[in-house]
Amino acid sequence: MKFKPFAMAAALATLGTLSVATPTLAQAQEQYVPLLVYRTGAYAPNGIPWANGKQDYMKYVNANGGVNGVRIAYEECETGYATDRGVECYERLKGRGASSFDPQSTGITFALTDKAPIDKVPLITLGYGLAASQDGGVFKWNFPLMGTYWTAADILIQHLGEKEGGLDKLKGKKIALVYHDSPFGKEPIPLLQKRAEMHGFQLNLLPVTAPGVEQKATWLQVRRDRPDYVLLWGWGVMNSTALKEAVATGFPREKLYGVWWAGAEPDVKDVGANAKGYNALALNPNGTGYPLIQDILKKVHDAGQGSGPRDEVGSVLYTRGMLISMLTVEAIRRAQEQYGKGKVMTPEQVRWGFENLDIDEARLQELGLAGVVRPIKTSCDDHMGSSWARVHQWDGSKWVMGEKWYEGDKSVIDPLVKEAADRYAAEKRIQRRSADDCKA
Amino acid sequence: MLYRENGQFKTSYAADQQIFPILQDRWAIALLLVVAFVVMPMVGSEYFFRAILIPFLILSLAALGLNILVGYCGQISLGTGAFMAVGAYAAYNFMVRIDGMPLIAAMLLGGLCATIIGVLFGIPSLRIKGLYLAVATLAAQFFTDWAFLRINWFTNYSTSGSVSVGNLSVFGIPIDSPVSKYLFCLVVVCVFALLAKNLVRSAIGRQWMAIRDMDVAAAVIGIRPVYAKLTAFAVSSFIVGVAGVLWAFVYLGAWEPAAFSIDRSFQLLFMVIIGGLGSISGAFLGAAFMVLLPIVLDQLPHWLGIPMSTATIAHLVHIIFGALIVFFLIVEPHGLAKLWSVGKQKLRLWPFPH
Amino acid sequence: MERKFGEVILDLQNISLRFGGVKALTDISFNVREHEIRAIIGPNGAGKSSMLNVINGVYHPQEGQILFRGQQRQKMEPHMAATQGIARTFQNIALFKGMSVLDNIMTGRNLMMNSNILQMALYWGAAQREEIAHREKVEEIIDFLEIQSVRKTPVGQLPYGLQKRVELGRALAAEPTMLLLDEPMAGMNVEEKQDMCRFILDVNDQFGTTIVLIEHDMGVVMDISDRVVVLDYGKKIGDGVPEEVRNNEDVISAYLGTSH
Amino acid sequence: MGFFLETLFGGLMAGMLYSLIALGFVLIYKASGVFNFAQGAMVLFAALAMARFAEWFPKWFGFESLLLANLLAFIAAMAMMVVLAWAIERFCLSKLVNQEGITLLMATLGIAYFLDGFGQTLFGSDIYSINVGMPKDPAFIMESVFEGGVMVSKEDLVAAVVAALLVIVLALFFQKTKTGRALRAVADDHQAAQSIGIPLNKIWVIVWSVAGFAALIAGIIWGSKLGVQFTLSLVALKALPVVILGGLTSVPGAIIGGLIIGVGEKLSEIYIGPYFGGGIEIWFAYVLALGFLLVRPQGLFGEKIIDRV
Amino acid sequence: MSDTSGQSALDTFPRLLMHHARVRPGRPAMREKEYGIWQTYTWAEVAESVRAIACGLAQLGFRRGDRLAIIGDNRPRLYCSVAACQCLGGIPVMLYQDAVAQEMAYVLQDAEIRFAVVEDQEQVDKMLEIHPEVPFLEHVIYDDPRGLRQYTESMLMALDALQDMGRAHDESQRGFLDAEIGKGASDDVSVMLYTSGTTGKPKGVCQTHGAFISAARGAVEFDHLTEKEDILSYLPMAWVGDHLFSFAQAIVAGFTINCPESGETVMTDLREIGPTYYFAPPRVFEGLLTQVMIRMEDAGAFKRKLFHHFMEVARRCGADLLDGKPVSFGDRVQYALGNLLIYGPLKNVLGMSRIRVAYTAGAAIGPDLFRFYRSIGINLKQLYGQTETCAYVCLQPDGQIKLDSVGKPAPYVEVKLADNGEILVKGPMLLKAYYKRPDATAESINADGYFMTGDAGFFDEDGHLKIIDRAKDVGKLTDGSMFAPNYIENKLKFFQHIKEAVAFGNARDMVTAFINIDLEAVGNWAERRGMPYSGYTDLAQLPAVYELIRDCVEKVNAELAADPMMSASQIRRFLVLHKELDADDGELTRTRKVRRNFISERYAVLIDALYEGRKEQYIETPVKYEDGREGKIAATLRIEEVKTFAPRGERQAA
Repeated sequence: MKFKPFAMAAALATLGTLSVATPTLAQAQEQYVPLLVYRTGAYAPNGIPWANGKQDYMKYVNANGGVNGVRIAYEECETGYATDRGVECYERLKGRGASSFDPQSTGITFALTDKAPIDKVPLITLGYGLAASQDGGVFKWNFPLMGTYWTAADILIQHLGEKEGGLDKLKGKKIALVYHDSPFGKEPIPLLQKRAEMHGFQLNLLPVTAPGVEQKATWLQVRRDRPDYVLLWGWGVMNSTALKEAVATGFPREKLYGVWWAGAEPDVKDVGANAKGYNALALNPNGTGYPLIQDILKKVHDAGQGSGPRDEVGSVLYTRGMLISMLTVEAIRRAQEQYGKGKVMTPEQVRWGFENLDIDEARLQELGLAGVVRPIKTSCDDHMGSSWARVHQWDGSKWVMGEKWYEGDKSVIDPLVKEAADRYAAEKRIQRRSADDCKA
Repeated sequence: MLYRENGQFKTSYAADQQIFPILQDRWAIALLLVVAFVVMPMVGSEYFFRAILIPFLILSLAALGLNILVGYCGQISLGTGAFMAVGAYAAYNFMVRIDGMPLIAAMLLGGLCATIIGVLFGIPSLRIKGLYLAVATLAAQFFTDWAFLRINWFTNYSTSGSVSVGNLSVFGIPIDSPVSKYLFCLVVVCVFALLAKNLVRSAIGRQWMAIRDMDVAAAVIGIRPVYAKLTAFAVSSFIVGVAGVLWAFVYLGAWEPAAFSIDRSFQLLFMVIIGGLGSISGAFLGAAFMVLLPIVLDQLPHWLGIPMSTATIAHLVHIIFGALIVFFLIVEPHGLAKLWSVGKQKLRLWPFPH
Repeated sequence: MERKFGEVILDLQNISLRFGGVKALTDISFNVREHEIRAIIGPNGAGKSSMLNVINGVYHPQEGQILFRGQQRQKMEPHMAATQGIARTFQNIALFKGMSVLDNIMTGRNLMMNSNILQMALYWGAAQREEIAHREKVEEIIDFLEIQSVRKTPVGQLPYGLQKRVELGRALAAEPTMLLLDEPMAGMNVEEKQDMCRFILDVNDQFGTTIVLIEHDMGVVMDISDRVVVLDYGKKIGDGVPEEVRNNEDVISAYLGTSH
Repeated sequence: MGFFLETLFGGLMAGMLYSLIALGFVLIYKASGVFNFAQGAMVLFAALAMARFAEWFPKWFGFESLLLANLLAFIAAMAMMVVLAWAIERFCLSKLVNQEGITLLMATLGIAYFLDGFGQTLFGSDIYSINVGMPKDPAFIMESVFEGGVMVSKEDLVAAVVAALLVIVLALFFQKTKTGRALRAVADDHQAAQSIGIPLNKIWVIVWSVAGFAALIAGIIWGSKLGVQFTLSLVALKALPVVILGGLTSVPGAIIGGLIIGVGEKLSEIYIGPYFGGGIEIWFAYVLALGFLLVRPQGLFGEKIIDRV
Repeated sequence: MSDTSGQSALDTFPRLLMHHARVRPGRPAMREKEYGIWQTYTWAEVAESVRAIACGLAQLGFRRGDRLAIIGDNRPRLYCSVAACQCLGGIPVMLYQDAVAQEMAYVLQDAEIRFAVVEDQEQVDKMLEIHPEVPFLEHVIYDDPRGLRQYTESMLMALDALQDMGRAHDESQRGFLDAEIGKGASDDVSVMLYTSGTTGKPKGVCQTHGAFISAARGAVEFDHLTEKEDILSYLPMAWVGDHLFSFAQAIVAGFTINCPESGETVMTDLREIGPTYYFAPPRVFEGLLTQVMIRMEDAGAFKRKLFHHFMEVARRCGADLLDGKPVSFGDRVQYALGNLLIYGPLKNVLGMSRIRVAYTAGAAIGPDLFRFYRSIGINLKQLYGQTETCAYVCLQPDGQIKLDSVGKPAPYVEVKLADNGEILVKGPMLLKAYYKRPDATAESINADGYFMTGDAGFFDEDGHLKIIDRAKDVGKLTDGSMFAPNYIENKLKFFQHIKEAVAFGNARDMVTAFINIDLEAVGNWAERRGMPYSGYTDLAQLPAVYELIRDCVEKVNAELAADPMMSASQIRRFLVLHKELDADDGELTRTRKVRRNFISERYAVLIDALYEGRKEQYIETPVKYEDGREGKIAATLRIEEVKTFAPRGERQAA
């Protein structure tokens, strides 16, 4: 009796050794795209629609015959938002010819940023990740498409300025930043400090310890300090808790502005009507009112292939996931244009595709995304491609999109990016890429 | 079964006190080392190094350190992650702030800083015992989590609070390829395992165990609880700190305090207990169990060709993992090392049952 | 055989010990001379174990003073008693049950080991030599107590009688000048008791160790001890050579009379 | 001054909420000597059951009453907790009797893993809500004394009252019922309890059920406050300093400890935090507990540990 | 004498010893497990120690021809004392260390002992106790001073002190000892060994250097022993077997003797040392096998199956492989596998992995037992010899092993049979004389110089000697057929459940027997069947146990029936004794031989009951407990009948 578990452990160990020694390879005519996701753990409510959106788009592409005939082979790997598990997933999947990785977590992104150049795998961090990685001259393999935390913070301040009737009106105002106490939450601080200096508003920093279930003290401070605006830089449960505390301390929701990671359905669903008036940045709209999403519903969900429940389609994070996959596929398509249509692209070729994306209005039209996002054009210097975003507001039951598109102010952001990128390059002893390298 | 001990008699205490007194064990260990140092680098895949062996080695080292505190000295600690973090961040600062700082020196200095913090947080153990102490050590965990986020000096004023290192080298040999990283970790782990084994079979090890088994009696025979407990904290934190350095520098490369969160502390405690309290080999077995099992469970449906959604697999991994832990604790509360030694004893007595 | 006793080595004067409101010892005075075997007897709850705990610093009496080798004791921790050469065994065996017999006894030599932690970690040179030197001493004790066959057995697996022997071995390993034995023969069969008596006498004889022991078995006490102190309800009711005590009326009524 | 009072009240009520979870720890430790790290997972599991049943029952049985849905869901969730208690006793604890504290602790961590996976498999891992009609908006008191009054969260107030009620109920249960007295007997002396004919395994099932009940109440309150999702299991970490501060074996200790920790951490965060850059409350709670323990190693109301030799 | 260096003539033990000290000074001569490790003494160190003891003894007044009593467990310094005594031309007399004081008194008186080297306090106490009866005793030298500090008797001296004295003496009188060694001659008595003797008082057998050296040399050549052998010395030093193997052969061949730490650790020590050369009486092998079987009973079903399967394989081909006979390839493979899985580990656990040659002697060994060891690859052989012949008469040559013979006459030995079947031997290894018993000497050596062994036997067709019984024990039933009690008893004792047996039948009309069950084996057997019992006496009288024993007896009867000479000796009735036969009660000799006459007197009631056909019999027996107290065991013993078989050769005989 006593001997059995021993034998079993030995068997398990053997099994483990054997299996990892024979990694499976992607099949020849398939473009392999690994999908790092988290469907469990503290951030699962946000992770699930995100993951479903990513997967559904891949299914959609395959339903349409793939990218010039090359089918997408995708594989999910559960990270649970934990860095070490994310690294394990990355190591496991990268060997199979992974086109790119979307880590879905700032921590994993940081850990992978050093590894990606060695392994030559592009990392795409749509709307998150390292703000400085916008600078493709230093961060050859990182693609913070469509925005970084700095563009987000910049746009928020622009919006507040507009609300007040001009950025100069912000002078003397108090703006509090309630942030997730992690690199994710801390990234916008330099930009906000710069803006505070420029416009003369006072910036109060209120960290919230992860995961953010206990914010009473934070909101008591908000109540005491009575800031004019509160910027909410949270993720997961922190957002709904913040909203609930705002309700409980009577802070007007209208003056509460979330980053685009604090502006999805799971953040407000549980608060419901009490969150009415809460604003958040929107990288993308929600809803199903445009051709692409209708097509996905038709070709994927109606075919019984939906990754998640049908009513989730079109939610904020679902759409974001879908866009990430869309951009990945577009990068592959772009690479095929360069290196040969109908062929399977190597990760390096895909990277070239990411660096030379040019999704103009016409292409958006083709994709069925007209009016959903703005055109995206990346280059060697600019790995972001676009920094346009809008602000949407919760009306108690759904998100209502604001009209105005904002763009991150390059004059404010770029020097910061340059400085940070240079510093990173110096630390890592990386040479800035030459013009030739950019062309190659 | 494999043992042939006849004629292996000891004619000196030095021979009697060696770590592996049985010839066959020495052969087995030599074989293991050959596999680890020679065969593995030749056949291992990159994934195997980076995702399995390196974390396994580093976590083994941390578990080894923790085992000294918990398994040998009987002081339960839930703050291991904190000491790893101290080691990692201290070494980072030595590397960034002192030009030309060698990696090994930074690693040892990191361990030293962890020692200091470890001893500091070990002081309450002189008064607080058992589970109370366990919970109290969480203070270290949360405090360091906070300190490395909040005090920018520690992170060299990095905007995000995330730090990274690169271009590691030892004696001019770059530590960048998976194999070199693996070998570096392996060497460090082997050296520390040997040192730790030496400590626990020396006077200090006996003092720790005496304190663990019966502290009053230990005091009566002249063991100073203060000294014994604090040295245990010191040695343990040193090793854990070094493991932290490796985890941050070699495994992650870039990290934030969350890499050393309370989950890490629990994970390590699990390794120690599943592996076997008060056993050096237990740390390795426990680490192997905790590192491999989730990966194996996660991959099992894939290998077996059972289609299953990512979420279902993740949940099943939790369920099976939890159940296995309880199962192992029931079957052998003294851990895998005990199972191992029972197995070994059986082999020695084979074909007899006892 | 004529025994030679030395000077008074331990002098307890007017010791009183309380736990909260409970008086464990009241105004007890007696002394122990070098090389003698001094027994403390008394019914259950008489305060015998407390007395030993006072002697080696586990308990701190509220009143009275203790002179050890003529020096008055200040604040005392148990490990200090050990440094002064006082070793002891416990009524309920207090061995380190996770360790082997050898290691248990080795802990007894802890005070004499001077290697530093780095030397021990390297286990090279001085540390190893020291380890071996002490191992030799410990082996002598193992030989003395005739427990060779269980040398490497974890103590938890030993029968009770052997555990008691190992505990005695651990105390002896410290080469104490004074040995406190708390019911060394409790729970033993006749043969084991005889062995233990032999060991105690041998220790006293061979190493000249002063022995203070608590024992229930009156026969044993009268046989082996030189002088006997009798306690009852925390008070001293008799003191003297075995014959005197045997004939002391208080003792007879308080202790012998009530025992079976 | 008004703000100080607000902070104080906030702290007191947060403390009550911690106590709610701490109670579960204490109950189990008292009766079975197990430091139950699965308490957090139990809270999550109970809350998930409650939230999902309340969502499902109206759909399954076709009724609309929220009250009925909540009531049925409560009963169903409680039943699940009893089954769970039975299963834990049957498959885990009964096989681990006489093991060391740390082994038991690890076993409960195993149970926690299991429950995390099991709960999410059964009930999903999205965010769910429990709507038991807790008031969400703030109330203002003493408006005559301070300008703007002193704000009190109504939700917290309700929660605190419920927590207080729970303590009273448990106290009555322990004092007045036969089972309760048996539980106390077990707590005092396992062997003695067995010798007077109380089957230990039955006692354990009851204790774990009662702890499950406490977890369910805590889950409902915390769940309606935070939303029901995975993070709920992490609130247990907030209860740990409470438990050791109050003493592992004392029910009143859990309450008093909760209040001290709640008040201590809120005051520290607001009045000391800014000097350190904020975010100190989590470790401050532990340091506070640690400080208390240095004075009284067995916690405020814990049983004194005497070294016997 | 000037040529005392004696390199040319290695004809006495001291010369051999000094020779080894010169040619292989650094090789281990003795090891002793002490203080947890195997303390090793090289030949040089041993020689030095011997010199010191010898000189010390000389200093104390030990003279040429004096007898030195040596009493104790197998300790290196006691072996040294033997050699030291021989250096001085003295005669070492080893005594059984577990003998009670009174038993020792006889030998000390008989040998007129003046000097005794004893092991420890226990033996010292015995010496002091009997001192008044042995007036010659002047000096008692003890090896282990433990507990002796307070002893003030002037006759006591520590061996350490003696050696110190000796060293000083050796220092000051260089050449003294060498001269003494030089005086020794091959024909000098080198040792006196007391035969325990089944009847009468023990006799001192005087053996010369020449006798033991030739016996040892013969064996060394016969089995190609080298200086690399290791042997475990754990048998009583007073026994001729130990003296031959641990002393004489070791000194002749120069190999290493290993002394166990204590009686309790023999098995562990055996495992550690793993001797290459091994000698033990059959009961030791039997005990080991019993243990093996009992421990295997507790093993899981799979392991048991594996064990029995491979034991079957071994039985089939193991012995043949060992003897180098042809074996089929399939069996070879199976045996190799078995060696890996069962025999190898088994030998390891028994401490027999390294054995090249093992001998057993002293009593007949059961064929099953013998076959078992040989089949698992241990080269176990039998030898035949007696104290009077330096335990050296016949040896089984490698590859010519017969289960029931004792082999061929050893080198230098001449064996012939007397008319009555008694075995007569002649050779250099014969005794010089019985000490102070010329009568006995004359009785035992006939006019042709043959020693009369007293054993009856015959040669088989291959020239192997077969032993039947003691010649004098061979009696006749009333119908005139031969009755060889030992032969029958041995057959009975081959069953693991039977520890001792005593057969009666001389001058009676039928054969009956007393049986002693083996407490360990039968106890285990009973426990597995869930039969409760409170002790030996209780267990012995269980009806189920009688069943078990009757079964064994019947099997013996069947075997006896097959042999025309023995078929009449089938056992008709038997009983199981209520107590174990014990040397302390005088029922067995110290070498555990049955004292037939003593037993028939002591248990006369039972014998009568057996022959009177009673169903049961009450008996009370006085016993001595280990602590010296005396008591009585009383019981009513059942007597049972046994089935007998028709003799196979009846028709021809008729």
